[in-house]
Amino acid sequence: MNCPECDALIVVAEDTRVNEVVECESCQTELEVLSTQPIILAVAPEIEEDWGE
Amino acid sequence: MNCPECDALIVVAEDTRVNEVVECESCQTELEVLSTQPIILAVAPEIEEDWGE
Amino acid sequence: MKVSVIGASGYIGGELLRLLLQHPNIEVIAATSNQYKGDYIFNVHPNLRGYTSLKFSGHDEILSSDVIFLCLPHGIAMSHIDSYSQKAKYIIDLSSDFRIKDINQYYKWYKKKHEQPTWLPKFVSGIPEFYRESIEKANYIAIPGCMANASLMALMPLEKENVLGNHRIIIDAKTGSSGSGATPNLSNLHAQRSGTVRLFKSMGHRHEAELKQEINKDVQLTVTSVELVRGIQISAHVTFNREIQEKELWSIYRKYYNDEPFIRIIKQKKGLYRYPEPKILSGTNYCDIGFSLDQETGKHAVIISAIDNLVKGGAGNAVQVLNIVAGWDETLGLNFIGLHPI
Amino acid sequence: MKVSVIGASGYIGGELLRLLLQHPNIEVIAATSNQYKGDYIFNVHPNLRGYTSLKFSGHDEILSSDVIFLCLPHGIAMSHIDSYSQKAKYIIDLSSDFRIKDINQYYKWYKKKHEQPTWLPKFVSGIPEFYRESIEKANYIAIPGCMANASLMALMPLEKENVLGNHRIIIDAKTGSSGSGATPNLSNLHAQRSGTVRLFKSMGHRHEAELKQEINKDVQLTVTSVELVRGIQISAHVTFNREIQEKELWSIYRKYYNDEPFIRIIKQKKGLYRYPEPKILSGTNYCDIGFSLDQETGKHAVIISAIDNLVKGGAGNAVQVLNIVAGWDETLGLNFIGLHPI
Amino acid sequence: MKVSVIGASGYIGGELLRLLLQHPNIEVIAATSNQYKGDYIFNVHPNLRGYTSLKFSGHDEILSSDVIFLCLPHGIAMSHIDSYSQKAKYIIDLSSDFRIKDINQYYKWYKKKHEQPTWLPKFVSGIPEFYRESIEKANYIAIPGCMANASLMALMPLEKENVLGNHRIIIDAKTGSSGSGATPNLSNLHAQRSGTVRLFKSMGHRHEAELKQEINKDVQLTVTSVELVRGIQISAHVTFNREIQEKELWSIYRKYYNDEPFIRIIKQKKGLYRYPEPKILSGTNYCDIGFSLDQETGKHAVIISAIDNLVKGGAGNAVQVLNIVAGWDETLGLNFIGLHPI
Amino acid sequence: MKVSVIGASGYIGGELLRLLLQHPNIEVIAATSNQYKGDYIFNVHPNLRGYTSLKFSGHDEILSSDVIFLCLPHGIAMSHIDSYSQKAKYIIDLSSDFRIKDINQYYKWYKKKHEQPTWLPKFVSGIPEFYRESIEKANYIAIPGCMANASLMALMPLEKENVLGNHRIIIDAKTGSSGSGATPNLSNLHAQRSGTVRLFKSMGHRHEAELKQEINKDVQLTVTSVELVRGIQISAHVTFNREIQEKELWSIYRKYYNDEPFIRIIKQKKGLYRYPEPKILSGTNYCDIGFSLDQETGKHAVIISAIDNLVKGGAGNAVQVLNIVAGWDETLGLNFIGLHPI
Ligand SMILES: NC(=O)c1ccc[n+]([C@@H]2O[C@H](COP(=O)([O-])OP(=O)(O)OC[C@H]3O[C@@H](n4cnc5c(N)ncnc54)[C@H](OP(=O)(O)O)[C@@H]3O)[C@@H](O)[C@H]2O)c1
Ligand SMILES: NC(=O)c1ccc[n+]([C@@H]2O[C@H](COP(=O)([O-])OP(=O)(O)OC[C@H]3O[C@@H](n4cnc5c(N)ncnc54)[C@H](OP(=O)(O)O)[C@@H]3O)[C@@H](O)[C@H]2O)c1
Ligand SMILES: NC(=O)c1ccc[n+]([C@@H]2O[C@H](COP(=O)([O-])OP(=O)(O)OC[C@H]3O[C@@H](n4cnc5c(N)ncnc54)[C@H](OP(=O)(O)O)[C@@H]3O)[C@@H](O)[C@H]2O)c1
Ligand SMILES: NC(=O)c1ccc[n+]([C@@H]2O[C@H](COP(=O)([O-])OP(=O)(O)OC[C@H]3O[C@@H](n4cnc5c(N)ncnc54)[C@H](OP(=O)(O)O)[C@@H]3O)[C@@H](O)[C@H]2O)c1
Ligand SMILES: [Zn+2]
Ligand SMILES: [Zn+2]
Repeated sequence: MNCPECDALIVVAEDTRVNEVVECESCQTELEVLSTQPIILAVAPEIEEDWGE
Repeated sequence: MNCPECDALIVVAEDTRVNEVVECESCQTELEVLSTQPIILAVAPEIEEDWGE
Repeated sequence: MKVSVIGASGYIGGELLRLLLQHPNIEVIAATSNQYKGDYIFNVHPNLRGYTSLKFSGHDEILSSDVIFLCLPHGIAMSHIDSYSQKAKYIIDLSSDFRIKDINQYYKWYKKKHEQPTWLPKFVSGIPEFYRESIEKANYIAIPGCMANASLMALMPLEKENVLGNHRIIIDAKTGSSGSGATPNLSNLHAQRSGTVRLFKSMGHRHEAELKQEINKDVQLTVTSVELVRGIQISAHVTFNREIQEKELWSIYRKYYNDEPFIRIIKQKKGLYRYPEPKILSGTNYCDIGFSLDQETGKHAVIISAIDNLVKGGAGNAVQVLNIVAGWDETLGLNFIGLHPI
Repeated sequence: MKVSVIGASGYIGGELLRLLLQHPNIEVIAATSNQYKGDYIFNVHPNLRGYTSLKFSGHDEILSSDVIFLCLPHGIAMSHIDSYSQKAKYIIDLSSDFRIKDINQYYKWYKKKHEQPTWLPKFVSGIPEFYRESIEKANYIAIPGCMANASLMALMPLEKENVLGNHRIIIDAKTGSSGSGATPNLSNLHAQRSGTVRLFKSMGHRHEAELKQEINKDVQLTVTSVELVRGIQISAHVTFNREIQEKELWSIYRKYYNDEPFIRIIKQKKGLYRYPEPKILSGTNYCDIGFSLDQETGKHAVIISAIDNLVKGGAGNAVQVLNIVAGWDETLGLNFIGLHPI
Repeated sequence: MKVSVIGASGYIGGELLRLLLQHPNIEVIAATSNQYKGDYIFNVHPNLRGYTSLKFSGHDEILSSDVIFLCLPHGIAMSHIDSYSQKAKYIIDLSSDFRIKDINQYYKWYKKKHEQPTWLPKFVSGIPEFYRESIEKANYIAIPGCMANASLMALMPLEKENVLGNHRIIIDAKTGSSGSGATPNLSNLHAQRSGTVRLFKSMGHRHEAELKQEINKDVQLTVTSVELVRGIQISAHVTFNREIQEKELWSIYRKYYNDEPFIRIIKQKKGLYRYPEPKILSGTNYCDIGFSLDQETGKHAVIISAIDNLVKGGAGNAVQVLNIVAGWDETLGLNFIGLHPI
Repeated sequence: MKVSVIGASGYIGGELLRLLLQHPNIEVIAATSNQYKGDYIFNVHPNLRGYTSLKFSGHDEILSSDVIFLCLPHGIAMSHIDSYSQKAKYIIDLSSDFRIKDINQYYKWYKKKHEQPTWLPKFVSGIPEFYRESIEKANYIAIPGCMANASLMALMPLEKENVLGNHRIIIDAKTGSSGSGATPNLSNLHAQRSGTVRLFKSMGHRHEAELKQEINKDVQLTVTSVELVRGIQISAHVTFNREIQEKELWSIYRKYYNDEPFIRIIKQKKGLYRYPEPKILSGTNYCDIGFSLDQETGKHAVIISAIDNLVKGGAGNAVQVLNIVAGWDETLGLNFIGLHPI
């Protein structure tokens, strides 16, 4: 399973359920589990925060 | 009289003599007085210094 | 003249108070803060001890004044602009509410609909070096953003002289911590912010919008936080549409800035301070500008500019603008030399 | 008045130039340096760009002046004092050459015989707060050392009121890097000096000699370098010869300092800046003083004072002294408010 | 050994993670934070990227562990101590909850009744240099406060050798900003905290209580914030009950510290770093100690000590303590040399 | 292995000693300095107290060693290379003497004829990430310049994948003060260097030559000094020869760096440290790399990289190279995690 944002390998736990949100360790994108068999992940909608300014 | 390097106005003292070196206030280029009547200035040869490193 | 400062507990408000309290023609009659309402101003701005016994009033207790300075976070001034305008003839806004003339651009950059589009054309851009004549006649002035101002001072002469090439202009800005205001948060916590070289905005900084309004080129503003409280330095990497000579650059900058009281061209062959540097500008209203041409190609240059973000980047520029509006000597109250070493 | 600054390329000389160039009654006619002879002053002091086109002259090219300021390393002014005195009516020495009245003490602390003992009594101590009347009539004035001055401002009122106990007074001083002057050496190399908390003199610092001349008690000065360019803060740990009340301390300090233009008593219950702190004093001539009494014993207190070592600790104090000598408003040219944040 | 860190998002918790993650005998099984629950540890402690993929769990999700480290603000650990003790055999508390043995003293200094007086005697003081034997047998250890620790290391040998006089011992401490933790507030806002020399506690700092528990003398702790992220340096001004010789001081400190792996006596006659200084200790578990005797009186001295507040002043000391408890080499995981220049 | 460090009193030499003294397979047998000949190493590098009792020997007292590390100013190693090569099988040069392969280029950038052109081809470029296989077999290795290395790590993957456009690549580098070495001069005097944002080389920095040797594009290196002792951060402004997607950038960088022990790709959506930043790398051998694509055009990006100039930018890289040469685990002696906060 690879991250749709950065292509990093993502290990999704076996008991993961649909609609759960997992986070990519490499880029911290939040990914929604669209289906579990097979596992399909989609980038969860995000609000851009103001950071550092 | 203008600086040959940066075009700043340069006031050359009346008693300036040929071969004297004057410095431009604006860019600090050292200027050699090639002639006094009329005043002709040329950029004096410079050794580039290593600065700030 | 009687003036009020709205949002006086913040860094821009405090700096404005410092300048106004020693300005010979000005009397500060009110300074607002909700957070510190009722406290002495010098409890928040300790440098002002001995200079004023005024206390903060609330943001809504606006007195009739000749001038109101707005030092609020963006998005707030616009909600109250009608009522401010009933209290004062002149309004000088240091926030970004009236800087962007095009409401679509405003929406794009601020992700929010502008609440007062009819007020936008009433505001004049507070850039004395390029809009002095409009400022003289204005009642409402929008002071530019600090990084926008530093960048514009570097680029406008080249833009006006039509020598800029079409390549993207890269502005690499370095900024101090006072630029993010007086509200504590994780990003400006000392232990985190200290010693950083933190690129926090690679492109798309809101001040880019202000640049694009004036410079008709592809401009990118990349902003990095460095260890500094006050100060901004930018290096603008430009290309030219033709080969250019150093002398020509000198004459372009001379043309626009020779008579400007607060612009110095810094391009020295001696000493340590050969290009503009912000630290010696702390507290001054200078924008120092320098440039370095690529002699091999004649087509690339780095333009460097430096300001104190709180002074020329905000409060000092606002005072300069008021001096123009009021018909006073433009440098009144702005003659601090700057410190060295510092 | 026409003034000359001898040793004008150093930090004290540069600071003096900054103050003198904007002083309304003063014209700087000469500034000396051998190292930079012939260079523009602003090549060395970049903050002065735009304020003067003067160039450095050599240390021996002394012009007739109304006032000569001496900003030389210690041990040099005394060799030339006779010739200086032929060139100027007033001499204000910022070095330590004429501070110690007793030549044996001078020898003890400077490990060198004083070359001009007859000149010593001609010099008045440049401490306006305690020697104003002598200064008014003086031609020759010796400005105190920066740490001595900060310490004396803290202790003199207690000494004069006879409340100090006999225990050793411990003065723990923290100092910035400009205090050691403009000559590069390993100890002030940025990578070494940066971020230090370096106790470099546990006792026996030469400024102790100046303290002992004024304070008839066992005084110890311990000096630690901290990360700072400008500024000194001292905490003086004192004991009293009787139980004392906070109110009494207030009244003692008020008695001596209420009318002093450059002393502020800082002891606040609100805000972050409750005791004196040097950073907000950068560029100002203030000496801020605060105190904290041990309420349990009534016998111990910490007295805190802070200055900018280059201003109240040197150049600013010298200008204040000149204002007194010349009969001008004592604050002339010294009205900079100080910056915050910084 | 399996360990859990409670309060792992703070500065002490983060430092502990750094040390534990590279400790050969330790596996970190849990790190708690409510604020960052579910986030990767390296999002908060960016230095740990690549060293762990663990995420923060909530403060109440305590797993069974061999050791629990408590890195909570004071007053919290005591409320949960019973439940922690059911989850782990060893508890090492880095807060102040179990440091003060006397509940009246606890009340005096913390203005709060101790909730678990019966737990107090179960805790051993985590000072390896003086309580190693008790630590070896302990299950519950209270790590001393950072300034207390630095001060105790300086004073304990003199106290134990009975050479201290009766005069008040003045400890003038200088501290960095990480000492106040990771929660943003006005006092640690970069623009305010930067460049300070801010005396924020003239006397009565809570670490004084810990000192008084060990040193049977009148001790005063005066604390000043300086520009530094990590590090504490103290100068302790002591008097002796008899004339003493430098040689004797050397032998006293040697007696207690010669075999201590993390104490170095620093009193050099060469180089820039003659006395202890915190910057070169960043990241190390050293407490460097030096002294300077007043040779004229033989009765006064300045004792200087320096530590990294997060390491020897907290997390490193805690790891050293664990090494002792576990019977491992005391220096395991603590062998970082320290950086220079820095 | 027995190693000697030539030029061991400088910053690179000192850092190398720090790393070598804790390296399990290495014994340092000599460290040279003429200035400090006969002094203990720890008098100059105070962090090494307790780790070695070695004294500096003179630069000409070279012992037979397995490896000689050269940490001399440029232009010196080449004069002695023959004699060094008789003393050691492996020579690792940290100066620039053998970096530039083309003697004409050497002349152009160093304004000096190369004295040992026949030695140039014997030296392998010490960039493990791109020349690991050559290094494995090499006896003589030239470590790249610190800014060159940081820039190459950012650019090489793009160069190798042929995605770079033809526009000038602008590298805006920010650097700390340790990069200019341990010799005091006006430019690194604390009071002058402190708080600077000083553009000191707009283009034509010598490290540019090293870049141009590897990157077949128009590259410009602009260098600005910022307030920092250790550390370099660069932002490289690149264009692409076609539209590119963020995912592709991820995969390009992954391709080259996924197995590299000292490269981390930092591009985070959470926390404060989203892009590479040097302060948390102090003392570590990491080169952190991040990138930000202009999503609107797909043709512009900023590539950010950060290193500790003394470690990955010099001494650490040299140790990594030695580990490769010796066939040891490449990370031996280089496993320091880095500090936070700092
Ligand atoms: N800092 C700079 O370098 C700089 C330079 C140029 C322009 N500016 C602009 O100047 C403005 C102020 O910036 P700053 O850095 O001074 O910010 P700041 O330090 O955060 O101060 C903000 C001020 O606005 C007031 N305020 C905050 N929230 C408010 C609200 N919801 N309603 C009414 N008043 C509110 C605060 O008063 P309370 O005490 O009641 O919170 C405070 O006085 C901003 O628009 C900024 O973009 C800043
Ligand atoms: N720094 C402070 O905070 C402070 C405060 C109060 C008083 N002071 C006192 O002020 C004096 C100057 O201190 P500073 O910090 O300004 O020192 P500095 O930066 O080192 O400057 C020394 C000045 O003296 C000149 N000078 C040096 N050696 C000389 C020599 N052998 N003969 C003649 N002139 C020489 C130098 O001129 P060249 O260019 O020719 O070298 C330079 O202008 C000292 O006596 C110091 O104790 C300093
Ligand atoms: N900093 C030092 O130099 C130092 C040295 C020695 C000892 N200490 C001691 O170590 C302890 C931690 O100090 P610090 O500097 O690391 O503080 P800090 O940075 O503020 O961290 C506090 C930690 O405690 C947690 N926490 C905060 N409030 C809590 C609450 N109400 N209930 C449960 N957990 C809470 C926080 O987690 P959340 O993410 O959930 O907020 C955070 O992990 C203190 O007792 C301090 O005295 C500090
Ligand atoms: N600083 C960095 O970030 C960095 C990074 C990568 C590479 N480098 C390279 O590493 C080399 C050393 O840099 P550095 O920063 O460590 O410089 P440094 O601090 O100035 O040290 C220079 C060293 O070379 C010795 N040395 C000086 N002049 C010499 C001479 N004429 N003959 C023989 N030895 C002499 C010095 O010994 P004495 O005690 O006898 O003077 C000292 O040990 C340079 O080539 C530099 O480009 C530096
Ligand atoms: Zn991802
Ligand atoms: Zn010129």
